[in-house]
Amino acid sequence: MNNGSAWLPEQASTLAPEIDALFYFVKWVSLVIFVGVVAAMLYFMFKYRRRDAAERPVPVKESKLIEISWVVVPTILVLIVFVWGFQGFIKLNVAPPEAYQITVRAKKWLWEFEYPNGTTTVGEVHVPVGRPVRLNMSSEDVLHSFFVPAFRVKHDVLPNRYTSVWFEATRADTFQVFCTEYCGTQHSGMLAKVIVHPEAEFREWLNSGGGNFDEMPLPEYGAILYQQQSCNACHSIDGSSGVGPTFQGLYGAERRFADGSTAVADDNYIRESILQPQARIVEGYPGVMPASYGSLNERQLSALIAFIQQQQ
Amino acid sequence: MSATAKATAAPAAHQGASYNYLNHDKSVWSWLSTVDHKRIGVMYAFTLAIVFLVAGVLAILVRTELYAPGETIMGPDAYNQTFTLHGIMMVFLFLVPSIPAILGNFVLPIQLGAKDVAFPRLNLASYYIYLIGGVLVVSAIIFGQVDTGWTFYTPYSSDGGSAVIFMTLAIFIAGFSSILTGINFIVTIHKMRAPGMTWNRLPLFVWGLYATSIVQVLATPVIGITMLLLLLERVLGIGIFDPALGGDPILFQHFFWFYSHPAVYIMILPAFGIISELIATFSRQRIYGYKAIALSSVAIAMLGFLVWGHHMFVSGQSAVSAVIFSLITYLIGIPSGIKVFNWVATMYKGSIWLQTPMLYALTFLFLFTIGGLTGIMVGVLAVDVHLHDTYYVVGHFHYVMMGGTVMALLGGLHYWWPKMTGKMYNETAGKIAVALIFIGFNLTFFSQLILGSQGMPRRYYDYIPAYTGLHQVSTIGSYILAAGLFLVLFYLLWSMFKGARAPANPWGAATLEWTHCTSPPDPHNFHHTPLVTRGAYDFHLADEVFGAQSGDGAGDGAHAPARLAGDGRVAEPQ
Amino acid sequence: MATTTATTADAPAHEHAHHPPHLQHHFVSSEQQFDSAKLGMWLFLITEILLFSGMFVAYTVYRVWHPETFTAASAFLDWRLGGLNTLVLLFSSYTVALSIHYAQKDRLDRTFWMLVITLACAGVFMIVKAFEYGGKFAEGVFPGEAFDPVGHYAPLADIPYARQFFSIYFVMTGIHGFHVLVGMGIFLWLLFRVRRGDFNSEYYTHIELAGLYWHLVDIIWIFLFPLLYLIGHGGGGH
Amino acid sequence: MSHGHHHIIPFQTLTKVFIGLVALTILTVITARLDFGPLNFLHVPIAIGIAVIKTMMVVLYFMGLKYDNRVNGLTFGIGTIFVLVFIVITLFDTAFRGDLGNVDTETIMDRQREEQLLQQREPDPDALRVAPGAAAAPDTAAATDS
Ligand code: HEA
Ligand code: HEA
Ligand code: HEC
Ligand code: CUA
Ligand SMILES: [Cu+2]
Repeated sequence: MNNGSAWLPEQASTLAPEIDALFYFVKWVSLVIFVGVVAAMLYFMFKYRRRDAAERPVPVKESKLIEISWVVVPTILVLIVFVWGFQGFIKLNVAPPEAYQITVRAKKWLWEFEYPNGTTTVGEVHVPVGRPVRLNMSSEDVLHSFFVPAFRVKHDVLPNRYTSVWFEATRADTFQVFCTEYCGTQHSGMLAKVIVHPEAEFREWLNSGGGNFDEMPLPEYGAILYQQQSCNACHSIDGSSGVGPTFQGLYGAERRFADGSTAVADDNYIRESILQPQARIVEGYPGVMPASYGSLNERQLSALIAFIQQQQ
Repeated sequence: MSATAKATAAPAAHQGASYNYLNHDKSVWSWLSTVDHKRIGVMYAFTLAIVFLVAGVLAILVRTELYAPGETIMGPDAYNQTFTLHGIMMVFLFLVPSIPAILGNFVLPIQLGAKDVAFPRLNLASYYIYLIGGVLVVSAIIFGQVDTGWTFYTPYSSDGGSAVIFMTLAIFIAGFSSILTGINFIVTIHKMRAPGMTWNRLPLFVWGLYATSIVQVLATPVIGITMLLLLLERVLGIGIFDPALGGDPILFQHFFWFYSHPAVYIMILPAFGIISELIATFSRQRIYGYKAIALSSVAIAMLGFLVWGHHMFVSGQSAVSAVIFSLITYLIGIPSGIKVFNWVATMYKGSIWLQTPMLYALTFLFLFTIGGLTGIMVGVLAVDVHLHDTYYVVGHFHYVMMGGTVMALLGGLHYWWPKMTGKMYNETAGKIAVALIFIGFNLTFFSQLILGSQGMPRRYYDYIPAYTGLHQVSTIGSYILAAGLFLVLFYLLWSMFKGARAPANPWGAATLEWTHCTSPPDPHNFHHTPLVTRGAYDFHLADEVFGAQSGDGAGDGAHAPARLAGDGRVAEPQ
Repeated sequence: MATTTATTADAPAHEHAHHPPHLQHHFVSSEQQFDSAKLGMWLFLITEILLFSGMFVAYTVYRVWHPETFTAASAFLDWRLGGLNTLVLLFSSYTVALSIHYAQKDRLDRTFWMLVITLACAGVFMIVKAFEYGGKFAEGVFPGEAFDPVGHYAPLADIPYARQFFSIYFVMTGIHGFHVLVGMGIFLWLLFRVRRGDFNSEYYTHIELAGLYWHLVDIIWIFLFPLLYLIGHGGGGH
Repeated sequence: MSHGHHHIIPFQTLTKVFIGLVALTILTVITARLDFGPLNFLHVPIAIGIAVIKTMMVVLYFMGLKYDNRVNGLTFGIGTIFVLVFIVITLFDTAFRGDLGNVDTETIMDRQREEQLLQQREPDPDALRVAPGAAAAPDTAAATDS
């Protein structure tokens, strides 16, 4: 974790320093209280250790002053922390009105991002640096939660209701996105990246409809799509079995389906598997592959097929 | 008949209790059908030890899987079921019943000077109801998989595997057991106190159980109805919680936490009670701020109902409620602080005896303070946005639950072990185990606090390589912790067969179960209903503890125990 | 062990001269035993109240969100049947209170008959409920996904969230009805025990406790009736 | 063993209470069916008010709390308070949901239903823009179109 501290990860949003300051304030106050308690405990433990089995100490008179002080001092401390935390919370939740808007759809187990011009990406979101960005999120199945540690933002993503987070990235770099609401088998694989671009680069990226892959050889483009479209959340390329069957050795192999029929995995079969995953369900696997890949264009499909063909 | 019973019992008491609740009837049936609160406590102790063992082994599996990124020993589905089962068993089947059911049942009536709890048959019923709940949990595992996490959030739980039905039923039923215990204790405390046992003289363990019982009675029905509604949501699709039918998943979270936050106080309040007993007894000092400690338990119990939404700061609930919940969350820190400070102050000018139970009490102080202060950290609105559902929260709650409640339970178990079994455990082994547990625990869970603030999300089967180092520390710590706990299990079992015979009052404690009872106690606890003339921790008035033949215990035969210590272990108060 | 009381409860035998047969060994006096039982019952009652509270929360939340739905859907409940059931339950509460009154006066014969009336009222309540449920099921008004109203109830299909209203209605009245059934079981058992002569003015704890339970069931209904049946008829709309 | 202090509630009292309860039931029905015009919002408070009075009558007389141990009354009181706590604090969320604008007040289903209705009634697409609730999160409305 570059430039993070022992406790907190790197700071890369405008709000991160403020939240970190509060974190460290609470941490230090806690540390002082904790050390005080433990030091007193250890000191008494040593000083008043039992030397003789017949010891019968005289009761200590209770001091009102001390008792009041250990009520009042913590109360003041928590009130400070409360007000401070409250202000930060409001800032975290109220997006500036001019924020750049991106639509986010979460589903088991991938993130899909849609930009105002209709470009969509899966598994990575591109944003401009130095400009507030607001993500309007909803889920297609269960609860998920969008979390970027470097930005210190997090919000649950609900089915049947829009929620949003906003942030303003301070530096062009790539940051990790986690899903932090438990959502089933591949909860821990429901990752994405925030790719922060300088403003001009971002505009260029956006205008090219999400990067220029036209020149790229098909298998290479397929490898990118494999990551980007989150196929990797369910399909491995090393032979290990995940939610879905591995791609290794898939091409050309004979497949058995839940209904007992079989087929050879050729181009057409793979095409169908991507576009209509429910058409034939591979034996031993649940039919949970999302049906949403219908929006892939021909070139993308060919790229994926070429990529799968390579995995022998 | 009654005359013979009396005749054999009374002299036996003088010879170190050969006639007692354990051996007055040894048939298996006499155990299974017993309504004696002491025996029920012992049955709970065995059952819960098994549950803890199983749930703890599941935790070790979780830790082993997390030793390295990717698949280590199991696949993602197996992992998700493992941590779910670990959470459910630990919370609903182990920690919620633990202290009240084991030590509360055993000690509470004796500390009050009563012969039994108010409703002994209900007490036994609650044990069997608990067993039914446990059986249902096991059937949930056999008939399918439950991988919802212990929180059962909808809609994941309302359209997942069908075994969720068993699990919700299990929790519904285990809830009844908890309610019955709570009702029983409240009535016992109100109505069954011995003459002279005023509210101001109650041992603080009793106060802790009293506050706990209030929470049990008020909160548990809500988990019942929540589980029932979830069940109906699953079976019929009533559309209250399921967004696909127009329901509101956040409403489910309100329902769940309305119980489950107070439930964390069901877990910790009795632990507070035990710590008060231990610190006072082993400091031989009147507890500092008795009233403050007693009433702060009740305050925490009440305030605990007003903060449930602090688990939902990023769930989409309104900001108005987030603010209210956050504010009240901090307020709970204050009565908790009062307790911590009073405990430390009790040690001041005391006579501190570092036996194993006291070491657990000090460990508790250390770990609970960390756990509580990290609780304050996650209660800070803005900071919790970052920390929510990360390992920071996992660290927090293990510090309070394992470092708090389980440490107190272990302390209490060691403290009352001589009373329950009539045997002394091995002190040296005890101290070694405390050290292992203390070191192992901090390695396991402090590293999780750092992991979490670095951003590591919880309920993750796999993680990015940057987190590997700290996960390995945590896993190794958990092995040390497990070694410590297995050592405890081993020497406690050993002591039951080979341990030295316990005197009636090995610690020189001043509450009734020590001063007026043999070890182990008579089936009816006391030969005469005791007359209480001083507070529970008034060592300066407790002549019977120090051997003087005076006070209300005179002629009871069960008192003046210290001088009976034949094994030289407790050459205590002379 | 309670059953071996006689053999081992030596101490209390010395401490108390008077030891009525119903007194359990761990209590000092009948007084203590009665008070304990009653406090225990009150505690149980508040657990019942909190059990229902969950449903009242669901009710309130959905009502605040969709007030029009609630008014419109409630109009499909028959307030006359609800009203009738209210009166029946109130009367049964009254008779159960009287049964205790007579028990305290050692008029156990009257106690018996009062309990019979109570039991009968509970039966009437359940029969009325069965008619209500039956009418709804016949026309597709089910709790949950099966909700598919036809016939008289057809207009409900166009009211969004009508399903939620009826889910809440069925769950609330269903659990309430379950409590009535349990109450009937308890009264049957009490009738048997009264006949057997178990009770007298010194000892009628079980009747007292059953009464408390029954009144609570009544109280819940006192709230359910206006909240479910009467909200659709205001404003002269119907 | 005297039960002397077990208060026997007189027959008359019980009967009066019962008659009162019946009267109040009738009153509830009547008030619920009356049209108060602009004061119609009073229906709920009145209905609940009457129900509370009825409850008090049952609790105090039928259940004898008036003559009973204070602890039992306290128990009942605390129980009721926590029911209120549950309802009121939950309402603090549900009634104010979305108060910072980052959570939509309306569900997606409702939003779609509303749009459908508007479209049926008024073909003019401009009307969509003034739809209530759309103002709260204008962007999301656009999102559903895509
Ligand atoms: C025994 C169980 C137990 C106990 C006692 C506590 C005690 C507290 N808990 Fe914890 N908590 C849990 C069990 C427990 N918790 C569990 C299981 C979860 C996670 C559930 C899940 O999601 O799976 C959780 C989660 C949790 C969250 C949600 C985090 C999140 O998911 O984002 C929060 C937030 O506010 C919180 C706060 C607190 C607070 C403020 C206390 C306070 O009661 C602590 C009070 C104590 C002290 C503060 C220390 C002593 C005081 C002093 C030494 C005085 C000085 C103090 C001050 C100046 C304040 N807890
Ligand atoms: C009582 C509460 C309790 C206790 C004691 C523990 C104990 C432990 N827990 Fe657990 N834990 C939870 C409650 C608890 N946990 C909950 C509620 C969750 C959340 C689940 C969810 O997300 O849904 C959780 C989640 C959780 C996770 C996170 C999983 C994830 O998010 O992916 C991890 C990971 O490290 C973990 C580890 C451990 C470890 C190593 C222990 C160790 O301390 C265990 C050590 C114990 C043993 C090794 C057993 C030895 C016992 C004996 C030998 C019997 C002896 C008997 C007597 C002495 C009487 N726990
Ligand atoms: C949510 C998990 C998930 C994601 C994401 C996913 N799949 Fe699948 N996929 C499955 C499952 C489960 C199966 C097996 C069941 C079936 O046949 O539908 C499957 C089957 C397949 C098959 C047939 C494999 C065989 O063994 O015959 C192909 C080809 C495939 N997926 C391609 C893809 C591609 C390409 C992507 C990304 C663009 C992708 N999948 C994304 C879960 C997923
Ligand atoms: Cu999506 Cu976790
Ligand atoms: Cu909490």
